[in-house]
Amino acid sequence: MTTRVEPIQATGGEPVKQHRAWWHRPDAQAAVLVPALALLALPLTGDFSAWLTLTLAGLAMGMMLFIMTSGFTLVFGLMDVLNFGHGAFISLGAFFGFTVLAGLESWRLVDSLWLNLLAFGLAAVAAMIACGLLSWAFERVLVRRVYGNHLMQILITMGGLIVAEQLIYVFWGGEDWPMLKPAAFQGGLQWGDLVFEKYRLLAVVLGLVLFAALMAVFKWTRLGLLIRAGVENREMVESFGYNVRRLFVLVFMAGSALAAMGGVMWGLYDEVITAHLGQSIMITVFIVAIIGGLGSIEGCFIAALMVGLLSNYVGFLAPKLALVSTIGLLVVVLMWRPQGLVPATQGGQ
Amino acid sequence: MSDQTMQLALRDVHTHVDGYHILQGVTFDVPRHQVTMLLGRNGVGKTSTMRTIMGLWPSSQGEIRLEGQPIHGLPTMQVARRGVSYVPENMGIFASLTVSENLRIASRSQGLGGERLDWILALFPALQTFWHWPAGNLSGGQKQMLAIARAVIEPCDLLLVDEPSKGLAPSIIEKLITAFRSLKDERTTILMVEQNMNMARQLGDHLVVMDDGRIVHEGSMADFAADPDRQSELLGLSMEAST
Amino acid sequence: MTTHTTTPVLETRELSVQFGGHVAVNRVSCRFDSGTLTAIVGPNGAGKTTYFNLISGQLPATEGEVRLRGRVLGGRSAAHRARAGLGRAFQLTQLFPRLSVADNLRLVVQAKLGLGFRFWQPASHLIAVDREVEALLERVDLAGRAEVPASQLSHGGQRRLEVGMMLALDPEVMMFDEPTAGMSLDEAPVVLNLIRSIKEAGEKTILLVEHKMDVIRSLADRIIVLNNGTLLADGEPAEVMSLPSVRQAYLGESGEGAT
Amino acid sequence: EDPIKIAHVYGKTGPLEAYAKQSHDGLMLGLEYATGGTMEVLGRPIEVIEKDTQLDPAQGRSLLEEAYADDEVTLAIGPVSSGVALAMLPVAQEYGKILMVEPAVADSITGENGNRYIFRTGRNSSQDAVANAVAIGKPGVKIATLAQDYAFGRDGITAFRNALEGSGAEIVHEEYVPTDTNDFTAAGQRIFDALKDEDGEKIVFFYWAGGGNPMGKLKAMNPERYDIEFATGGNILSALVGYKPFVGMEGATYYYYESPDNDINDWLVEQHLDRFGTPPDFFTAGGMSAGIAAVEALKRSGDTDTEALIDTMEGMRFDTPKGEMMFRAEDHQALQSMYHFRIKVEDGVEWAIPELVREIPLEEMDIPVGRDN
Amino acid sequence: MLQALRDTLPANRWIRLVLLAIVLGVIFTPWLFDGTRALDTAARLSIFVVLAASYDLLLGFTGVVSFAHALFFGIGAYAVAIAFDHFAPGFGVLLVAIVAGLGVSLLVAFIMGLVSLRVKTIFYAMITLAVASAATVLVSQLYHLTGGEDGLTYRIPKVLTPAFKLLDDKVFGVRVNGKLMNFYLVVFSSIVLFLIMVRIVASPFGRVLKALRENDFRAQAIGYNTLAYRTTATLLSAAFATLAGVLMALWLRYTGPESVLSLDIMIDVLLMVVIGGMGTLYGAIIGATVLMLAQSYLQGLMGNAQDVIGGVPILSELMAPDRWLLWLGLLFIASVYFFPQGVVGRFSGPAPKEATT
Ligand SMILES: Nc1ncnc2c1ncn2[C@@H]1O[C@H](COP(=O)(O)OP(=O)(O)OP(=O)(O)O)[C@@H](O)[C@H]1O
Ligand SMILES: Nc1ncnc2c1ncn2[C@@H]1O[C@H](COP(=O)(O)OP(=O)(O)OP(=O)(O)O)[C@@H](O)[C@H]1O
Ligand SMILES: [Mg+2]
Ligand SMILES: [Mg+2]
Repeated sequence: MTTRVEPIQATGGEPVKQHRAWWHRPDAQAAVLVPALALLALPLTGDFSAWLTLTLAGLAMGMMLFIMTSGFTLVFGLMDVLNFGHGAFISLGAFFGFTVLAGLESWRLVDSLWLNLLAFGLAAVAAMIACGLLSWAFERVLVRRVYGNHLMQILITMGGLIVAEQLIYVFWGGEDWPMLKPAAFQGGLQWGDLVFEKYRLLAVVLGLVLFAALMAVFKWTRLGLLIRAGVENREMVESFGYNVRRLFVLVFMAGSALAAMGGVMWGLYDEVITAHLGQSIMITVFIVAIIGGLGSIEGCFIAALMVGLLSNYVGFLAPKLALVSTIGLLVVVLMWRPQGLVPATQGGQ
Repeated sequence: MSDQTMQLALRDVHTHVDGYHILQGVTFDVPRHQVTMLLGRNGVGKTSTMRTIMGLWPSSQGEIRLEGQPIHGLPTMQVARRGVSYVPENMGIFASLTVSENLRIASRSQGLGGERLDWILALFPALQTFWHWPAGNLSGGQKQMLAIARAVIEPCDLLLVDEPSKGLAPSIIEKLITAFRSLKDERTTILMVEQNMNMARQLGDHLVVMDDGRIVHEGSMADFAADPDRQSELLGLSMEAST
Repeated sequence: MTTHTTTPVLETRELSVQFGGHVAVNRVSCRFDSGTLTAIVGPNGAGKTTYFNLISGQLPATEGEVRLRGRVLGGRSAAHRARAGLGRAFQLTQLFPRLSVADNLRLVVQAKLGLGFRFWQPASHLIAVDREVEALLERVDLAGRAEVPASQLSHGGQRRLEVGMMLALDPEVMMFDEPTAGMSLDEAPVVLNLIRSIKEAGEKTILLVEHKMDVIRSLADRIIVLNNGTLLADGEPAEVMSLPSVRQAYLGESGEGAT
Repeated sequence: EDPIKIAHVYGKTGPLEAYAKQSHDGLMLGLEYATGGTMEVLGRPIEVIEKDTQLDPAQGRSLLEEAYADDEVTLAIGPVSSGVALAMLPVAQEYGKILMVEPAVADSITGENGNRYIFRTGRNSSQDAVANAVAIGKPGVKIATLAQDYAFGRDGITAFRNALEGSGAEIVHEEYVPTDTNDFTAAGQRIFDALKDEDGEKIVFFYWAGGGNPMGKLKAMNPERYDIEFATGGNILSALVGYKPFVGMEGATYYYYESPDNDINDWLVEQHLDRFGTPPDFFTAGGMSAGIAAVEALKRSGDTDTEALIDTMEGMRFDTPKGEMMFRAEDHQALQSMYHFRIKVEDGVEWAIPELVREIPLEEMDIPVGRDN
Repeated sequence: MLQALRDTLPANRWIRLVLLAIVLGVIFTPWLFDGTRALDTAARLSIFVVLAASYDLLLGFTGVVSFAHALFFGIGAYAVAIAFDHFAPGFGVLLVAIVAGLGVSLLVAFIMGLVSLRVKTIFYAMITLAVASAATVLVSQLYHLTGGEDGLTYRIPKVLTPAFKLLDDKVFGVRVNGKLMNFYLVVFSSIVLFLIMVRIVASPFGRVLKALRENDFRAQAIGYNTLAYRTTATLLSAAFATLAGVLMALWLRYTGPESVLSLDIMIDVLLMVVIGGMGTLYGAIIGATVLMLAQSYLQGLMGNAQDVIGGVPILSELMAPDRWLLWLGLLFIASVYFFPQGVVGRFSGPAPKEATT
């Protein structure tokens, strides 16, 4: 019988480093894809000003998609709730915004950037508050019962979506309502052959602000941590003395408020709103959220920009393929990273 | 009178879960600044007692007093805010959060650091090694260490621990015993469920034995340890035989 | 007692796995013979469970190989290895929680007999399966709870079922990962006696991870010690346990530890 | 007396709810007008049975069967959606009863998929396309088209191209985009690239159904920098609000309540304002035409027998809010006037007004014959 | 067969009675109920039972959430539709169409099965949602073949149409014509397909599927090749859905995106399975019945209710027949509230097994 003995290594000591150079981080790698995509499209497009027009418009469209998707991603990433009702809050947001803007018609039409902005801002804020409050009820009555069960979440929020849409019919009627942009945001800015829709500028500013704000909240506060922990093991977080209930409600309300803001943005972009606006945009929202990694804000942002850019490039180069471009992107990304561009959690079992 | 010396007192506590009557009148005391051991066979309701105290399961009858104040019926977070810490049987690790995030959640202050953290890391050096790792990837024993570390990162008045030694290597168990001793020296009251009789004997001051959802014995650990007949009557085997 | 000239039942050669920068199992080479019970000990996080995972195919190795009766298993799946005769009882109980205790066992027996891809015959006609399951229930002392959903068993009952599922597979190599963790004084012996009887039958190759020294002393023919993923020592129980390095790494200063 | 039953089978609920309501209101007004308010014809009361297809062709089909077989209606009217209509066509043939299609537009309803029991008071896609071609097709005009990439869009543009032949106008670019497109930057860029170096009048013709608002989005790309103008067909009032930025835009529409000049339309506008507080809309006129056609056919044949009705209706001319219509004998499509308009904006009117430039009478439009019964 | 039924039928006597009543009700519809609508509802009910049960095979037995199940239904229906649109309708053509439809379905299912193994369940659910929506757009773009949004209307073999008279006299007041033949072709085919699924679920294979749903990891560790089982289950479920699509195409004599491919259909099926009870198979019968009756008759009932309520402003608006979808939405919510395990799951566990000891 042989007995081998080898020297002991201490178990303690320095933390084991995981490879952490920036180019190894999944979010950095994903972020590089955006300029890469744009550069790839340049020679294909040929014409520089056309390329620039498409690129700027695509980025701005991406920002708008981000605004609409962020709430969905937030709620899923933090609370693990798949909220199909998100579409309902997009619709409701658009309708609340529409109602407020209709009351502020004179401010909307007047030739003053500040009054225009004020009208828009009031409409957006009102819509966010209204949807936030409604979502409080939505959470209490529907979502609360189905934490932790995706299938039931899908069903019950889908029911909520249908009911909300029908209530829009009851209160606003089934017509297509025109929702025109404030005067200052109609038309485009022009430099030579390049044009850039003014309204998209607004989307860019809002999208960036929103992104920065969300990142700040999660990097600098413990909120995100607590909620993620609460999803995994709610009893345990309560055992540390936190009110998980309230945290969840707050996040849900925030997510719906973001949906409402997205709804107002989208309503004004399309200039027509209908009760099923939210439902029709939901597939795109889903795709962006999945590409981004279901739950990661950075991923969602990058994915939104890529979807915006890609659909413009493909629409220009090969319109026939525009239909499959986003789904193609989805497939390619998932083959590369089955968890999406920026996996929401890098651990788990 | 007893309120003066008793940190926690349970009186005829009943708990029902999913229609099962699990606790059927549990009555015992947890003396202040001592270690109380809750022993018993598998499935007699030890964990259920802990959960009921924490407010994770509502009691259907009876009363639970902490420092003389009733806490039955309070939500878990309220119980926690009164200075009760809990290490559950299944450890309750947040698998997708890193080790440091797991600890950060448990600590009240914004940052992590200070003497207490150093003390904990000295106790469980593995935690330092895997500081930035998702806790789900830790080994079974490492998870147990993290669960205990989390419960004691903030000083607490009453610590509830459910089977801390489960799955730990002997060397770590030894460290654990030291750790619980020093916690006791800091005047923390401890209520502990254990299957490791050696550890129970070394740590315990007070002893409670359960069977079938009821308390069948309460007394001092020293007396019990000296009475092998009583041990095999209550636990099915004498404590010596298990070493 | 181990003669290295014949082919061992199970062998690992330079088996390694890395997670990020961390080497969890580091070039472990070991041979296991039929009819022996090898205890694997080591501090928490030493890589015992990971070593099992590499052998049974739950994890792919970054380097090295696993051989079963001399055949390299390479990239074979866990399912394939189970069919080839590597059985496993997990440290964290893995059951089919909403199925009955008997169904849990039936599934394993059915797997062993290779009956899964039958679409047409009613499953309740598999008399042979039922008979085997009855015997198993007796062995793990769960006969009275056969129709209860597995999730409703107490912790001890679930651990016994976990072991029972491995027995049902009747594999050549049996790996137990802390089978008695969390079991009370009166329940643990049921499982330990079961392991002892298998060992005494002398047909199986048993690997056992345990922290309880008394258990190891009474059951093991041989101990291997893992520390930080490397093989620290390998030999007869008394000999290994007396090594100072092992005592320091594993048992703690007082040597005996608080077992 | 037994009532004469008419079924209105249409997509009452679902995304086209607004159209459905207009169509039904129009139908009821049409019946009322044609019977002089008595709601009786041939001495028997008219009973209208409503059935909701929920925009599901399968439902539509089974409801129509129910109407013919169980309710024993004399004829049926509807539906809104072309898909539902196409599914319903064979049922009419099977039961040997008339289905008057209103307002579904697919050409093939009175074309290859139709049968001799199918009549249509509504316009078909070709009529829309041809009318627009007549309105904007002048010599020297260079046109790019934007349409959805599916049957409706492609067929419409084909009809439009055919109708432009000989007018001197020329299509220089056809752009098709997926039905659910909502960012039109790429399409706009391609269209502008194709048009910008052309001489003469440059027009983008939009042939579009449903949401997406391509015109507003292309407008935001400043087409005026290349002197590009837009043209499109008409729409319902709430959609006309979106036409406000396009003052001066021309096109041809099926109906706008100020365009027709006849007594029936005056009655309709007056009654509608009176009862609903709003002027009649795009689909109201069609619904009314269907109601009038049904009553006229019954009156003139004096019988509820299907064959008699078909005989009467083939080639029948009847007055509607859109002036005189005629069921073409070959394919049972009602030929009708369309209206060439130019957009103007007026204070106090919520929507942009498609001011009448000229009525395009039915003789002027050469609508391809769909089938020969 | 009887043994399979005995092993799987819900234990609760009332549920069994209800199931029996539904089956008899469907079979004797021509005699029990008047009118074409009842016949149509019964035929579509049987088809949807097959579709929902095949979805349950996937969802309830393997735990895979897919929104693309209607795709297979659509492939079956379109295979028949395209065949009958291009060739003279006959049973030979039908057979070729069925084989072709199954081929395409199985290929698609196989590819999707491979994807499902690579990504997490919830990702898969949402990917299938995207795929399903792309499929409808694809159908509209390939309008030369599929008829686009408008769908295809076609003739079916003459023996299945009302024009074909089998007997000149009525049998107990019912006309025996091709339509009745078609009805029974649909109903009996559905029953046979359903019984085949019952057998599969009661087989050792069915048992493994349950194990996969419970603990995939464990199933692998005892030697089941989970990949092969999942894929087989996906393929089986796709095949049954395809056959249901074939029956739909035969019954409707029209195939279009709204009636066989739309997301609405998918959601209806999902709801049927959930209302009835996932993983019970028989739940499909109850769920499909509830939903089909609601779709066919709810509007009428609401109209009556509105007449009763009359002038109450908001309430009567909510009761308006046009708002029936609202009540359907509430049905979704109620089903999750009150029957999280479905009707069958709620009122009865699985049938008692033979005692083991
Ligand atoms: N969620 C539950 N639903 C129903 N019964 C339960 C549940 N959890 C536990 N039980 C039952 O309650 C009884 C007491 O369980 P408990 O976990 O408190 O025992 P314990 O003394 O902690 O046992 P162990 O030593 O095995 O941890 C057991 O019989 C168990 O089967
Ligand atoms: N999937 C994984 N990803 C990253 N690290 C892992 C993973 N699995 C295990 N580890 C690490 O590998 C090391 C060995 O773990 P293992 O579970 O094998 O320990 P063990 O010897 O079984 O310990 P214990 O006695 O506590 O169960 C641990 O440090 C653990 O953190
Ligand atoms: Mg316990
Ligand atoms: Mg381990």
